[in-house]
Amino acid sequence: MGVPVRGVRVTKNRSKGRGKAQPKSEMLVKLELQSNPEALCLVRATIERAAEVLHFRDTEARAIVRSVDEALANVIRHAYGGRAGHPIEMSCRKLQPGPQNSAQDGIEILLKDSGVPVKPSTLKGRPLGEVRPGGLGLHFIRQSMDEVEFSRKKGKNLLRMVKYLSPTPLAAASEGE
Amino acid sequence: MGVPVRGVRVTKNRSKGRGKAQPKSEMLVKLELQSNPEALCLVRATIERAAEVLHFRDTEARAIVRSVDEALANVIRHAYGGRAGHPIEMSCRKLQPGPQNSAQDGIEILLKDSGVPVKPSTLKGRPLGEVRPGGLGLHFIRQSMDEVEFSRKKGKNLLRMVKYLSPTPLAAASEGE
Amino acid sequence: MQIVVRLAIGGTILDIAGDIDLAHSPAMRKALLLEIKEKKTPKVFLNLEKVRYIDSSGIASLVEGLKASRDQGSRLILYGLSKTVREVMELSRLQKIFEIHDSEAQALDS
Amino acid sequence: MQIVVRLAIGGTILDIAGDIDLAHSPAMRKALLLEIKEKKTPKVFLNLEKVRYIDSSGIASLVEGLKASRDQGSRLILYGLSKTVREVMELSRLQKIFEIHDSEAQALDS
Ligand SMILES: Nc1ncnc2c1ncn2[C@@H]1O[C@H](COP(=O)(O)OP(=O)(O)O)[C@@H](O)[C@H]1O
Ligand SMILES: Nc1ncnc2c1ncn2[C@@H]1O[C@H](COP(=O)(O)OP(=O)(O)O)[C@@H](O)[C@H]1O
Repeated sequence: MGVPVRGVRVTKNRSKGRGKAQPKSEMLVKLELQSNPEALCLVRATIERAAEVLHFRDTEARAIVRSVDEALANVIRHAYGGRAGHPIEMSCRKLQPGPQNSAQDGIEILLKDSGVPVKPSTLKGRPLGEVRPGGLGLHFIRQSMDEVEFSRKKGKNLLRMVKYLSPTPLAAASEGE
Repeated sequence: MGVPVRGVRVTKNRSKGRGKAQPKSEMLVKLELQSNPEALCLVRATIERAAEVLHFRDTEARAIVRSVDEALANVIRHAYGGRAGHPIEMSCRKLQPGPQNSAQDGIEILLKDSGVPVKPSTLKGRPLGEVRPGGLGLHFIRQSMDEVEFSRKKGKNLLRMVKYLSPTPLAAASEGE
Repeated sequence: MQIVVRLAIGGTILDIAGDIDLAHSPAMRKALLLEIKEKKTPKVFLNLEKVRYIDSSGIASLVEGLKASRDQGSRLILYGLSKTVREVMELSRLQKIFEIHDSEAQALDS
Repeated sequence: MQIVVRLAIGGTILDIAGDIDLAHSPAMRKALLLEIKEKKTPKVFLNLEKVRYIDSSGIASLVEGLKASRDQGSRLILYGLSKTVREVMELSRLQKIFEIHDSEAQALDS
Protein backbone atom coordinates (compact mmCIF):
# COMPACT_ATOMS: atom_id res chain seq x y z
CA MET A 1 0.00 0.00 0.00
CA GLY A 2 1.46 3.33 -1.03
CA VAL A 3 0.58 6.42 0.92
CA PRO A 4 -0.53 9.07 -1.54
CA VAL A 5 -0.66 12.19 0.53
CA ARG A 6 -1.52 15.43 -1.21
CA GLY A 7 -3.59 18.51 -0.57
CA VAL A 8 -2.85 20.66 2.45
CA ARG A 9 0.81 20.16 3.00
CA VAL A 10 2.44 21.35 6.17
CA THR A 11 5.70 19.52 5.70
CA LYS A 12 8.44 20.63 8.04
CA ASN A 13 11.16 21.97 5.86
CA ARG A 14 14.36 19.99 6.14
CA SER A 15 16.35 19.98 2.95
CA LYS A 16 18.04 16.60 2.93
CA GLY A 17 17.95 16.14 -0.82
CA ARG A 18 15.69 13.11 -0.66
CA GLY A 19 13.73 14.52 -3.57
CA LYS A 20 10.66 12.68 -4.76
CA ALA A 21 11.91 9.11 -4.42
CA GLN A 22 9.72 7.11 -2.05
CA PRO A 23 11.46 4.85 0.45
CA LYS A 24 10.32 1.22 0.65
CA SER A 25 8.02 0.53 3.53
CA GLU A 26 6.75 -2.42 5.55
CA MET A 27 3.59 -2.57 7.62
CA LEU A 28 4.34 -2.91 11.32
CA VAL A 29 0.93 -2.57 12.85
CA LYS A 30 -2.48 -1.10 12.18
CA LEU A 31 -4.71 -0.01 14.99
CA GLU A 32 -8.39 0.88 15.06
CA LEU A 33 -9.67 2.81 18.00
CA GLN A 34 -12.47 5.14 18.98
CA SER A 35 -12.37 8.84 19.74
CA ASN A 36 -12.14 8.14 23.46
CA PRO A 37 -9.41 9.85 25.52
CA GLU A 38 -8.98 6.63 27.55
CA ALA A 39 -7.69 4.90 24.42
CA LEU A 40 -4.72 7.25 24.03
CA CYS A 41 -2.62 5.42 26.59
CA LEU A 42 -2.95 2.16 24.64
CA VAL A 43 -1.74 3.82 21.48
CA ARG A 44 1.18 5.47 23.27
CA ALA A 45 2.34 2.06 24.53
CA THR A 46 2.06 0.51 21.07
CA ILE A 47 4.01 3.31 19.39
CA GLU A 48 6.67 3.32 22.11
CA ARG A 49 7.40 -0.34 21.40
CA ALA A 50 7.28 0.20 17.64
CA ALA A 51 9.96 2.87 18.02
CA GLU A 52 11.97 0.50 20.22
CA VAL A 53 11.74 -2.29 17.64
CA LEU A 54 12.96 0.13 14.97
CA HIS A 55 15.96 1.06 17.17
CA PHE A 56 15.07 4.67 17.85
CA ARG A 57 16.88 6.11 20.85
CA ASP A 58 14.78 6.79 23.98
CA THR A 59 14.56 10.55 23.40
CA GLU A 60 13.45 10.03 19.81
CA ALA A 61 10.99 7.33 20.83
CA ARG A 62 9.42 9.71 23.35
CA ALA A 63 9.19 12.41 20.67
CA ILE A 64 7.36 10.02 18.34
CA VAL A 65 4.99 8.91 21.10
CA ARG A 66 4.29 12.54 21.98
CA SER A 67 3.53 13.47 18.39
CA VAL A 68 1.10 10.60 17.86
CA ASP A 69 -0.60 11.33 21.17
CA GLU A 70 -1.00 15.06 20.43
CA ALA A 71 -2.23 14.35 16.92
CA LEU A 72 -4.82 11.90 18.22
CA ALA A 73 -5.88 14.33 20.93
CA ASN A 74 -6.45 16.93 18.20
CA VAL A 75 -8.54 14.47 16.18
CA ILE A 76 -10.68 13.77 19.24
CA ARG A 77 -11.02 17.44 20.25
CA HIS A 78 -11.19 19.21 16.91
CA ALA A 79 -12.18 16.75 14.15
CA TYR A 80 -14.74 15.01 16.37
CA GLY A 81 -15.57 17.99 18.60
CA GLY A 82 -14.80 16.00 21.74
CA ARG A 83 -17.41 13.35 21.01
CA ALA A 84 -16.49 9.76 21.91
CA GLY A 85 -17.27 6.64 19.88
CA HIS A 86 -16.02 7.78 16.46
CA PRO A 87 -13.50 5.76 14.46
CA ILE A 88 -9.81 6.56 14.21
CA GLU A 89 -7.30 4.46 12.35
CA MET A 90 -3.57 4.48 12.89
CA SER A 91 -1.12 2.59 10.77
CA CYS A 92 2.54 2.38 11.44
CA ARG A 93 5.12 1.43 8.83
CA LYS A 94 8.82 0.86 8.84
CA LEU A 95 10.58 2.91 6.17
CA GLN A 96 13.64 1.46 4.51
CA PRO A 97 15.94 3.17 2.07
CA GLY A 98 15.10 2.13 -1.50
CA PRO A 99 17.68 1.59 -4.24
CA GLN A 100 17.02 4.97 -5.87
CA ASN A 101 17.09 7.35 -2.95
CA SER A 102 19.13 8.33 0.03
CA ALA A 103 16.44 8.16 2.69
CA GLN A 104 17.42 6.72 6.03
CA ASP A 105 15.47 4.07 7.91
CA GLY A 106 12.50 5.55 9.64
CA ILE A 107 8.97 5.26 10.92
CA GLU A 108 5.85 6.46 9.13
CA ILE A 109 2.62 6.95 11.02
CA LEU A 110 -0.64 7.57 9.24
CA LEU A 111 -3.76 8.72 11.09
CA LYS A 112 -7.18 8.62 9.49
CA ASP A 113 -10.45 10.01 10.82
CA SER A 114 -13.94 10.71 9.51
CA GLY A 115 -14.42 13.98 11.34
CA VAL A 116 -14.98 17.50 10.03
CA PRO A 117 -12.44 18.62 7.44
CA VAL A 118 -9.37 20.32 8.87
CA LYS A 119 -9.26 24.02 8.01
CA PRO A 120 -5.70 24.73 6.89
CA SER A 121 -5.89 28.31 8.17
CA THR A 122 -6.56 27.10 11.73
CA LEU A 123 -3.58 24.77 11.76
CA LYS A 124 -1.36 26.94 13.84
CA GLY A 125 -0.38 27.13 17.47
CA ARG A 126 0.24 30.25 19.50
CA PRO A 127 3.60 31.92 20.13
CA LEU A 128 5.68 29.72 22.43
CA GLY A 129 6.74 30.92 25.86
CA GLU A 130 3.46 32.73 26.44
CA VAL A 131 1.86 31.96 29.77
CA ARG A 132 -1.45 30.88 28.29
CA PRO A 133 -3.02 27.45 28.16
CA GLY A 134 -3.52 25.63 24.81
CA GLY A 135 -2.04 25.91 21.35
CA LEU A 136 0.97 23.68 22.03
CA GLY A 137 0.12 20.36 20.36
CA LEU A 138 1.06 21.25 16.78
CA HIS A 139 4.31 22.84 18.01
CA PHE A 140 5.24 19.58 19.73
CA ILE A 141 4.48 17.61 16.58
CA ARG A 142 6.39 19.90 14.22
CA GLN A 143 9.38 20.10 16.54
CA SER A 144 9.52 16.31 16.86
CA MET A 145 8.78 14.85 13.44
CA ASP A 146 10.69 15.24 10.17
CA GLU A 147 7.59 15.30 7.97
CA VAL A 148 4.05 16.36 8.89
CA GLU A 149 1.37 16.43 6.20
CA PHE A 150 -2.34 16.97 6.56
CA SER A 151 -4.56 15.97 3.67
CA ARG A 152 -8.10 14.92 2.88
CA LYS A 153 -8.99 11.87 0.82
CA LYS A 154 -12.30 10.06 0.20
CA GLY A 155 -14.06 12.07 2.89
CA LYS A 156 -11.43 11.35 5.50
CA ASN A 157 -8.77 13.45 7.17
CA LEU A 158 -5.29 12.02 6.85
CA LEU A 159 -2.25 12.99 8.84
CA ARG A 160 1.07 11.53 7.80
CA MET A 161 4.04 11.86 10.10
CA VAL A 162 7.55 10.58 9.44
CA LYS A 163 10.64 10.42 11.58
CA TYR A 164 13.98 9.20 10.29
CA LEU A 165 16.46 7.18 12.27
CA SER A 166 20.05 8.11 13.07
CA PRO A 167 20.44 11.13 10.79
CA THR A 168 23.68 11.69 8.90
CA PRO A 169 26.14 14.01 10.70
CA LEU A 170 25.07 16.90 8.45
CA ALA A 171 21.39 16.48 9.19
CA ALA A 172 22.16 15.94 12.88
CA ALA A 173 23.96 19.29 12.98
CA SER A 174 21.03 21.14 11.42
CA GLU A 175 18.73 19.44 13.90
CA GLY A 176 20.67 20.93 16.77
CA GLU A 177 20.73 17.80 18.91
CA MET B 1 -20.52 -6.87 16.62
CA GLY B 2 -21.42 -10.01 18.51
CA VAL B 3 -18.84 -12.73 18.83
CA PRO B 4 -20.42 -15.95 17.61
CA VAL B 5 -17.91 -18.55 18.63
CA ARG B 6 -18.77 -22.18 18.06
CA GLY B 7 -17.05 -25.36 16.95
CA VAL B 8 -14.08 -26.62 18.88
CA ARG B 9 -14.65 -25.46 22.38
CA VAL B 10 -11.97 -25.70 24.95
CA THR B 11 -13.62 -23.55 27.56
CA LYS B 12 -11.98 -23.71 30.95
CA ASN B 13 -14.62 -24.99 33.30
CA ARG B 14 -15.46 -22.51 36.01
CA SER B 15 -19.01 -22.85 37.16
CA LYS B 16 -20.01 -19.35 38.09
CA GLY B 17 -23.60 -19.69 36.97
CA ARG B 18 -23.29 -17.08 34.26
CA GLY B 19 -25.34 -19.32 31.98
CA LYS B 20 -25.90 -18.39 28.37
CA ALA B 21 -26.57 -14.68 28.77
CA GLN B 22 -24.04 -12.57 26.84
CA PRO B 23 -22.53 -9.61 28.63
CA LYS B 24 -22.58 -6.23 26.89
CA SER B 25 -19.33 -5.33 25.25
CA GLU B 26 -17.54 -2.24 23.97
CA MET B 27 -14.71 -2.15 21.45
CA LEU B 28 -11.46 -0.95 23.02
CA VAL B 29 -8.99 -1.49 20.24
CA LYS B 30 -8.45 -3.57 17.14
CA LEU B 31 -4.99 -4.38 15.93
CA GLU B 32 -3.77 -5.80 12.65
CA LEU B 33 -0.32 -7.27 12.55
CA GLN B 34 1.75 -9.76 10.61
CA SER B 35 3.03 -13.17 11.65
CA ASN B 36 6.36 -11.71 12.65
CA PRO B 37 7.81 -12.52 16.10
CA GLU B 38 9.12 -8.93 16.34
CA ALA B 39 5.52 -7.69 16.44
CA LEU B 40 4.68 -9.58 19.64
CA CYS B 41 6.24 -6.96 21.89
CA LEU B 42 3.97 -4.27 20.42
CA VAL B 43 0.90 -6.34 21.14
CA ARG B 44 2.03 -7.11 24.68
CA ALA B 45 2.38 -3.38 25.39
CA THR B 46 -1.06 -2.63 23.96
CA ILE B 47 -2.75 -5.38 25.98
CA GLU B 48 -0.93 -4.42 29.16
CA ARG B 49 -2.38 -0.92 28.92
CA ALA B 50 -5.82 -2.23 27.99
CA ALA B 51 -5.79 -4.32 31.17
CA GLU B 52 -4.64 -1.26 33.13
CA VAL B 53 -7.45 0.87 31.70
CA LEU B 54 -9.96 -1.83 32.70
CA HIS B 55 -8.56 -1.82 36.27
CA PHE B 56 -7.10 -5.31 36.33
CA ARG B 57 -4.54 -5.80 39.08
CA ASP B 58 -0.89 -6.15 38.00
CA THR B 59 -0.80 -9.94 38.41
CA GLU B 60 -3.95 -10.34 36.37
CA ALA B 61 -2.71 -7.90 33.74
CA ARG B 62 0.47 -9.92 33.37
CA ALA B 63 -1.58 -13.12 33.04
CA ILE B 64 -3.65 -11.57 30.26
CA VAL B 65 -0.54 -10.29 28.45
CA ARG B 66 1.05 -13.73 28.74
CA SER B 67 -2.00 -15.47 27.34
CA VAL B 68 -2.27 -13.19 24.32
CA ASP B 69 1.46 -13.48 23.66
CA GLU B 70 1.45 -17.29 23.87
CA ALA B 71 -1.64 -17.52 21.69
CA LEU B 72 -0.07 -15.28 19.05
CA ALA B 73 3.19 -17.24 19.20
CA ASN B 74 1.14 -20.39 18.52
CA VAL B 75 -0.56 -18.76 15.55
CA ILE B 76 2.83 -17.79 14.12
CA ARG B 77 4.44 -21.18 14.80
CA HIS B 78 1.58 -23.59 14.19
CA ALA B 79 -1.10 -21.93 12.06
CA TYR B 80 1.45 -20.18 9.81
CA GLY B 81 4.26 -22.73 10.20
CA GLY B 82 6.70 -20.05 11.31
CA ARG B 83 6.33 -18.03 8.10
CA ALA B 84 6.38 -14.25 8.46
CA GLY B 85 4.17 -11.79 6.59
CA HIS B 86 0.77 -13.38 7.16
CA PRO B 87 -2.13 -11.43 8.64
CA ILE B 88 -3.28 -11.69 12.24
CA GLU B 89 -6.08 -9.65 13.76
CA MET B 90 -6.60 -9.00 17.41
CA SER B 91 -9.60 -7.23 18.83
CA CYS B 92 -10.02 -6.32 22.41
CA ARG B 93 -13.35 -5.55 24.02
CA LYS B 94 -14.47 -4.42 27.42
CA LEU B 95 -17.19 -6.69 28.83
CA GLN B 96 -19.83 -5.14 31.03
CA PRO B 97 -22.53 -6.93 32.97
CA GLY B 98 -25.83 -6.78 31.09
CA PRO B 99 -29.22 -6.42 32.73
CA GLN B 100 -30.05 -10.14 32.38
CA ASN B 101 -26.92 -11.83 33.62
CA SER B 102 -24.53 -11.85 36.51
CA ALA B 103 -21.28 -11.55 34.57
CA GLN B 104 -18.61 -9.33 36.05
CA ASP B 105 -16.71 -6.70 34.13
CA GLY B 106 -14.01 -8.24 32.04
CA ILE B 107 -11.87 -8.24 28.97
CA GLU B 108 -12.51 -10.23 25.81
CA ILE B 109 -9.73 -10.81 23.32
CA LEU B 110 -10.41 -12.28 19.92
CA LEU B 111 -7.60 -13.49 17.65
CA LYS B 112 -8.17 -14.23 14.00
CA ASP B 113 -5.78 -15.82 11.50
CA SER B 114 -5.95 -17.30 8.00
CA GLY B 115 -3.55 -20.17 8.67
CA VAL B 116 -4.12 -23.93 8.53
CA PRO B 117 -7.09 -25.15 10.53
CA VAL B 118 -6.34 -26.02 14.14
CA LYS B 119 -6.62 -29.79 14.79
CA PRO B 120 -8.56 -30.13 18.04
CA SER B 121 -6.74 -33.37 18.91
CA THR B 122 -3.36 -31.58 18.89
CA LEU B 123 -4.54 -28.87 21.25
CA LYS B 124 -2.87 -30.19 24.33
CA GLY B 125 0.36 -29.46 26.17
CA ARG B 126 2.58 -31.97 27.91
CA PRO B 127 2.48 -32.91 31.59
CA LEU B 128 3.73 -30.01 33.67
CA GLY B 129 6.88 -30.32 35.77
CA GLU B 130 8.64 -32.46 33.17
CA VAL B 131 12.12 -31.26 32.30
CA ARG B 132 11.47 -31.06 28.59
CA PRO B 133 11.24 -28.00 26.36
CA GLY B 134 7.94 -27.02 24.70
CA GLY B 135 4.29 -27.75 25.30
CA LEU B 136 3.75 -24.98 27.87
CA GLY B 137 1.89 -22.27 25.98
CA LEU B 138 -1.62 -23.69 26.17
CA HIS B 139 -1.12 -24.48 29.87
CA PHE B 140 -0.26 -20.85 30.52
CA ILE B 141 -3.33 -19.71 28.63
CA ARG B 142 -5.73 -22.11 30.32
CA GLN B 143 -4.36 -21.37 33.77
CA SER B 144 -4.68 -17.62 33.20
CA MET B 145 -7.94 -17.03 31.37
CA ASP B 146 -11.51 -17.76 32.43
CA GLU B 147 -12.71 -18.74 28.97
CA VAL B 148 -10.69 -20.10 26.05
CA GLU B 149 -12.47 -21.15 22.88
CA PHE B 150 -11.01 -22.16 19.55
CA SER B 151 -13.28 -22.13 16.52
CA ARG B 152 -13.21 -21.82 12.77
CA LYS B 153 -15.37 -19.43 10.81
CA LYS B 154 -15.31 -18.30 7.17
CA GLY B 155 -11.97 -19.96 6.54
CA LYS B 156 -10.34 -18.33 9.55
CA ASN B 157 -9.19 -19.61 12.91
CA LEU B 158 -10.67 -17.77 15.84
CA LEU B 159 -9.50 -17.84 19.40
CA ARG B 160 -11.63 -16.13 21.99
CA MET B 161 -10.24 -15.51 25.46
CA VAL B 162 -12.04 -13.88 28.34
CA LYS B 163 -10.90 -12.82 31.77
CA TYR B 164 -13.24 -11.38 34.36
CA LEU B 165 -12.38 -8.63 36.78
CA SER B 166 -12.49 -8.75 40.57
CA PRO B 167 -14.21 -12.10 41.05
CA THR B 168 -16.80 -12.57 43.77
CA PRO B 169 -15.37 -13.90 47.07
CA LEU B 170 -16.61 -17.41 46.19
CA ALA B 171 -14.92 -17.44 42.82
CA ALA B 172 -11.80 -15.91 44.33
CA ALA B 173 -11.58 -18.77 46.82
CA SER B 174 -11.83 -21.40 44.10
CA GLU B 175 -9.17 -19.54 42.16
CA GLY B 176 -6.77 -19.97 45.05
CA GLU B 177 -5.32 -16.48 45.01
CA MET C 1 -3.79 8.95 36.99
CA GLN C 2 -3.94 9.17 40.77
CA ILE C 3 -3.72 12.19 43.06
CA VAL C 4 -2.85 12.03 46.75
CA VAL C 5 -3.18 15.19 48.83
CA ARG C 6 -0.72 15.62 51.74
CA LEU C 7 -0.27 18.47 54.18
CA ALA C 8 3.13 20.14 54.42
CA ILE C 9 4.54 23.06 56.39
CA GLY C 10 3.14 26.21 54.79
CA GLY C 11 1.05 24.42 52.19
CA THR C 12 -0.20 21.27 50.52
CA ILE C 13 1.55 18.61 48.47
CA LEU C 14 -0.26 16.98 45.54
CA ASP C 15 1.37 13.67 44.60
CA ILE C 16 0.49 12.94 40.98
CA ALA C 17 1.04 9.45 39.56
CA GLY C 18 0.43 8.10 36.07
CA ASP C 19 -0.45 9.87 32.85
CA ILE C 20 -1.51 13.52 32.72
CA ASP C 21 -3.10 13.28 29.29
CA LEU C 22 -6.33 14.29 27.56
CA ALA C 23 -8.20 11.72 29.66
CA HIS C 24 -6.81 12.82 33.01
CA SER C 25 -5.61 16.42 32.90
CA PRO C 26 -9.12 17.70 33.76
CA ALA C 27 -8.90 15.86 37.10
CA MET C 28 -5.51 17.38 37.87
CA ARG C 29 -6.70 20.83 36.83
CA LYS C 30 -9.67 20.52 39.20
CA ALA C 31 -7.53 19.39 42.14
CA LEU C 32 -5.04 22.17 41.48
CA LEU C 33 -7.61 24.96 41.18
CA LEU C 34 -9.41 23.70 44.29
CA GLU C 35 -6.23 24.09 46.33
CA ILE C 36 -5.32 27.45 44.84
CA LYS C 37 -8.65 29.24 44.39
CA GLU C 38 -11.00 27.63 46.90
CA LYS C 39 -8.71 26.64 49.74
CA LYS C 40 -6.36 29.56 49.06
CA THR C 41 -3.36 27.46 50.07
CA PRO C 42 -0.31 29.75 50.18
CA LYS C 43 2.07 27.12 48.76
CA VAL C 44 0.93 24.29 46.50
CA PHE C 45 3.65 21.70 45.87
CA LEU C 46 3.18 19.44 42.85
CA ASN C 47 5.12 16.18 43.16
CA LEU C 48 5.59 14.88 39.61
CA GLU C 49 8.02 12.03 40.40
CA LYS C 50 5.58 9.31 39.42
CA VAL C 51 4.26 10.98 36.28
CA ARG C 52 4.78 8.61 33.36
CA TYR C 53 3.55 10.99 30.67
CA ILE C 54 2.32 14.56 30.30
CA ASP C 55 0.79 16.05 27.15
CA SER C 56 -0.03 19.59 26.07
CA SER C 57 -3.37 19.50 27.89
CA GLY C 58 -1.47 18.68 31.09
CA ILE C 59 0.86 21.62 30.48
CA ALA C 60 -2.19 23.82 29.84
CA SER C 61 -3.58 22.81 33.23
CA LEU C 62 -0.29 23.65 34.92
CA VAL C 63 -0.31 27.05 33.21
CA GLU C 64 -3.85 27.65 34.45
CA GLY C 65 -2.74 26.73 37.95
CA LEU C 66 0.21 29.10 37.70
CA LYS C 67 -1.99 31.98 36.57
CA ALA C 68 -4.48 31.30 39.37
CA SER C 69 -1.71 31.25 41.97
CA ARG C 70 -0.32 34.54 40.64
CA ASP C 71 -3.81 36.03 40.93
CA GLN C 72 -3.99 34.82 44.53
CA GLY C 73 -0.49 35.96 45.37
CA SER C 74 0.32 32.36 46.33
CA ARG C 75 2.98 29.96 45.02
CA LEU C 76 2.86 26.87 42.78
CA ILE C 77 6.03 24.79 43.17
CA LEU C 78 6.87 21.76 41.00
CA TYR C 79 9.39 19.04 41.80
CA GLY C 80 10.49 15.55 40.75
CA LEU C 81 10.26 16.18 37.01
CA SER C 82 11.19 13.10 34.98
CA LYS C 83 12.95 13.29 31.62
CA THR C 84 9.69 13.20 29.71
CA VAL C 85 8.14 16.00 31.81
CA ARG C 86 11.28 18.13 31.41
CA GLU C 87 11.26 17.60 27.66
CA VAL C 88 7.67 18.79 27.37
CA MET C 89 8.41 21.86 29.50
CA GLU C 90 11.31 22.71 27.21
CA LEU C 91 9.27 22.16 24.05
CA SER C 92 6.73 24.62 25.49
CA ARG C 93 9.47 27.11 26.44
CA LEU C 94 7.89 27.21 29.89
CA GLN C 95 10.65 25.71 32.04
CA LYS C 96 11.75 29.20 33.13
CA ILE C 97 8.27 30.35 34.03
CA PHE C 98 7.54 27.65 36.60
CA GLU C 99 9.23 27.37 39.97
CA ILE C 100 10.90 23.95 39.67
CA HIS C 101 12.96 22.00 42.22
CA ASP C 102 14.68 18.63 42.04
CA SER C 103 13.51 17.04 45.27
CA GLU C 104 10.77 17.35 47.88
CA ALA C 105 13.30 18.53 50.46
CA GLN C 106 14.48 21.36 48.20
CA ALA C 107 10.94 22.30 47.29
CA LEU C 108 9.82 22.47 50.92
CA ASP C 109 12.92 24.50 51.84
CA SER C 110 12.27 27.09 49.14
CA MET D 1 16.96 -8.44 24.07
CA GLN D 2 20.62 -7.90 24.90
CA ILE D 3 23.19 -10.33 26.28
CA VAL D 4 26.41 -9.27 27.98
CA VAL D 5 28.98 -11.95 28.83
CA ARG D 6 31.11 -11.41 31.94
CA LEU D 7 33.73 -13.60 33.55
CA ALA D 8 33.28 -14.65 37.18
CA ILE D 9 35.21 -16.86 39.56
CA GLY D 10 34.58 -20.44 38.47
CA GLY D 11 32.42 -19.55 35.51
CA THR D 12 30.68 -17.04 33.28
CA ILE D 13 27.83 -14.62 33.90
CA LEU D 14 25.31 -13.91 31.14
CA ASP D 15 23.44 -10.65 31.78
CA ILE D 16 20.16 -10.83 29.91
CA ALA D 17 18.13 -7.65 29.37
CA GLY D 18 14.78 -7.15 27.66
CA ASP D 19 12.24 -9.66 26.40
CA ILE D 20 12.99 -13.39 26.09
CA ASP D 21 10.15 -14.11 23.70
CA LEU D 22 9.57 -15.93 20.41
CA ALA D 23 11.68 -13.30 18.64
CA HIS D 24 14.64 -13.46 21.01
CA SER D 25 14.75 -16.78 22.85
CA PRO D 26 16.76 -18.37 19.99
CA ALA D 27 19.58 -15.89 20.64
CA MET D 28 19.58 -16.66 24.36
CA ARG D 29 19.48 -20.40 23.67
CA LYS D 30 22.49 -20.08 21.38
CA ALA D 31 24.51 -18.07 23.88
CA LEU D 32 23.61 -20.51 26.66
CA LEU D 33 24.50 -23.67 24.72
CA LEU D 34 27.73 -22.08 23.51
CA GLU D 35 28.83 -21.56 27.10
CA ILE D 36 27.71 -24.97 28.30
CA LYS D 37 28.47 -27.29 25.38
CA GLU D 38 31.28 -25.59 23.45
CA LYS D 39 33.16 -23.70 26.12
CA LYS D 40 32.31 -26.31 28.76
CA THR D 41 32.10 -23.59 31.42
CA PRO D 42 31.71 -25.32 34.81
CA LYS D 43 29.28 -22.70 36.19
CA VAL D 44 27.02 -20.60 33.98
CA PHE D 45 25.26 -17.80 35.87
CA LEU D 46 22.18 -16.32 34.22
CA ASN D 47 21.43 -12.81 35.48
CA LEU D 48 17.72 -12.21 34.81
CA GLU D 49 17.39 -8.91 36.73
CA LYS D 50 16.70 -6.84 33.62
CA VAL D 51 14.35 -9.31 31.94
CA ARG D 52 11.08 -7.53 31.22
CA TYR D 53 9.23 -10.58 29.88
CA ILE D 54 9.76 -14.29 29.35
CA ASP D 55 7.46 -16.61 27.43
CA SER D 56 7.22 -20.39 27.09
CA SER D 57 9.85 -20.42 24.37
CA GLY D 58 12.23 -18.69 26.78
CA ILE D 59 11.45 -21.29 29.44
CA ALA D 60 12.04 -24.02 26.83
CA SER D 61 15.49 -22.57 26.13
CA LEU D 62 16.30 -22.52 29.84
CA VAL D 63 15.20 -26.17 30.10
CA GLU D 64 17.46 -27.06 27.18
CA GLY D 65 20.33 -25.28 28.90
CA LEU D 66 19.63 -27.16 32.12
CA LYS D 67 19.64 -30.53 30.34
CA ALA D 68 22.86 -29.68 28.52
CA SER D 69 24.56 -28.66 31.77
CA ARG D 70 23.40 -31.90 33.43
CA ASP D 71 24.87 -33.83 30.51
CA GLN D 72 28.14 -31.96 30.96
CA GLY D 73 28.16 -32.35 34.71
CA SER D 74 28.27 -28.53 34.98
CA ARG D 75 25.92 -26.08 36.69
CA LEU D 76 23.35 -23.57 35.41
CA ILE D 77 22.52 -20.99 38.08
CA LEU D 78 19.75 -18.36 37.74
CA TYR D 79 19.39 -15.18 39.77
CA GLY D 80 17.56 -11.87 39.86
CA LEU D 81 14.16 -13.27 38.85
CA SER D 82 11.50 -10.56 38.62
CA LYS D 83 7.86 -11.15 39.48
CA THR D 84 6.94 -11.94 35.92
CA VAL D 85 9.80 -14.47 35.52
CA ARG D 86 8.87 -16.13 38.83
CA GLU D 87 5.24 -16.38 37.79
CA VAL D 88 6.15 -18.15 34.56
CA MET D 89 8.45 -20.56 36.42
CA GLU D 90 5.60 -21.39 38.77
CA LEU D 91 3.08 -21.83 35.95
CA SER D 92 5.53 -24.32 34.39
CA ARG D 93 6.06 -26.10 37.73
CA LEU D 94 9.78 -25.74 37.09
CA GLN D 95 10.84 -23.43 39.93
CA LYS D 96 12.11 -26.41 41.97
CA ILE D 97 14.10 -27.87 39.10
CA PHE D 98 16.32 -24.87 38.49
CA GLU D 99 18.99 -23.64 40.86
CA ILE D 100 17.71 -20.13 41.68
CA HIS D 101 19.24 -17.43 43.87
CA ASP D 102 18.09 -13.93 44.77
CA SER D 103 21.24 -11.92 44.12
CA GLU D 104 24.50 -12.12 42.23
CA ALA D 105 26.44 -12.36 45.49
CA GLN D 106 24.41 -15.36 46.64
CA ALA D 107 24.67 -17.02 43.25
CA LEU D 108 28.46 -16.61 43.10
CA ASP D 109 28.77 -17.92 46.67
CA SER D 110 26.79 -21.05 45.93
N1 LIG E 1 -7.00 17.20 13.69
C1 LIG E 1 -7.42 18.48 13.61
N2 LIG E 1 -8.61 18.78 13.05
C2 LIG E 1 -9.03 20.05 12.97
N3 LIG E 1 -8.34 21.11 13.44
C3 LIG E 1 -7.16 20.88 14.02
C4 LIG E 1 -6.64 19.57 14.13
N4 LIG E 1 -5.43 19.66 14.75
C5 LIG E 1 -5.23 20.96 15.01
N5 LIG E 1 -6.25 21.72 14.58
C6 LIG E 1 -6.35 23.20 14.68
O1 LIG E 1 -5.07 23.72 15.00
C7 LIG E 1 -5.13 24.50 16.21
C8 LIG E 1 -3.83 24.36 17.00
O2 LIG E 1 -3.70 23.04 17.50
P1 LIG E 1 -2.78 22.75 18.75
O3 LIG E 1 -1.44 23.36 18.51
O4 LIG E 1 -2.78 21.27 18.97
O5 LIG E 1 -3.41 23.49 20.00
P2 LIG E 1 -4.88 23.39 20.63
O6 LIG E 1 -5.46 22.10 20.14
O7 LIG E 1 -4.64 23.42 22.09
O8 LIG E 1 -5.62 24.59 20.13
C9 LIG E 1 -6.34 23.99 16.94
O9 LIG E 1 -6.87 24.93 17.82
C10 LIG E 1 -7.29 23.63 15.78
O10 LIG E 1 -7.98 24.78 15.34
N1 LIG F 1 -2.93 -21.64 16.94
C1 LIG F 1 -2.68 -22.97 16.79
N2 LIG F 1 -2.85 -23.55 15.57
C2 LIG F 1 -2.60 -24.86 15.42
N3 LIG F 1 -2.18 -25.68 16.41
C3 LIG F 1 -1.99 -25.17 17.63
C4 LIG F 1 -2.24 -23.78 17.89
N4 LIG F 1 -1.98 -23.57 19.19
C5 LIG F 1 -1.59 -24.74 19.72
N5 LIG F 1 -1.60 -25.73 18.79
C6 LIG F 1 -1.25 -27.14 19.01
O1 LIG F 1 -1.21 -27.38 20.43
C7 LIG F 1 0.07 -27.90 20.83
C8 LIG F 1 0.43 -27.41 22.21
O2 LIG F 1 0.67 -26.02 22.19
P1 LIG F 1 1.54 -25.30 23.31
O3 LIG F 1 1.04 -25.75 24.64
O4 LIG F 1 1.52 -23.86 23.06
O5 LIG F 1 3.02 -25.90 23.17
P2 LIG F 1 4.02 -25.88 21.92
O6 LIG F 1 3.51 -24.85 20.98
O7 LIG F 1 5.33 -25.57 22.51
O8 LIG F 1 3.95 -27.28 21.33
C9 LIG F 1 1.02 -27.43 19.76
O9 LIG F 1 2.15 -28.29 19.65
C10 LIG F 1 0.15 -27.49 18.49
O10 LIG F 1 0.09 -28.78 17.97
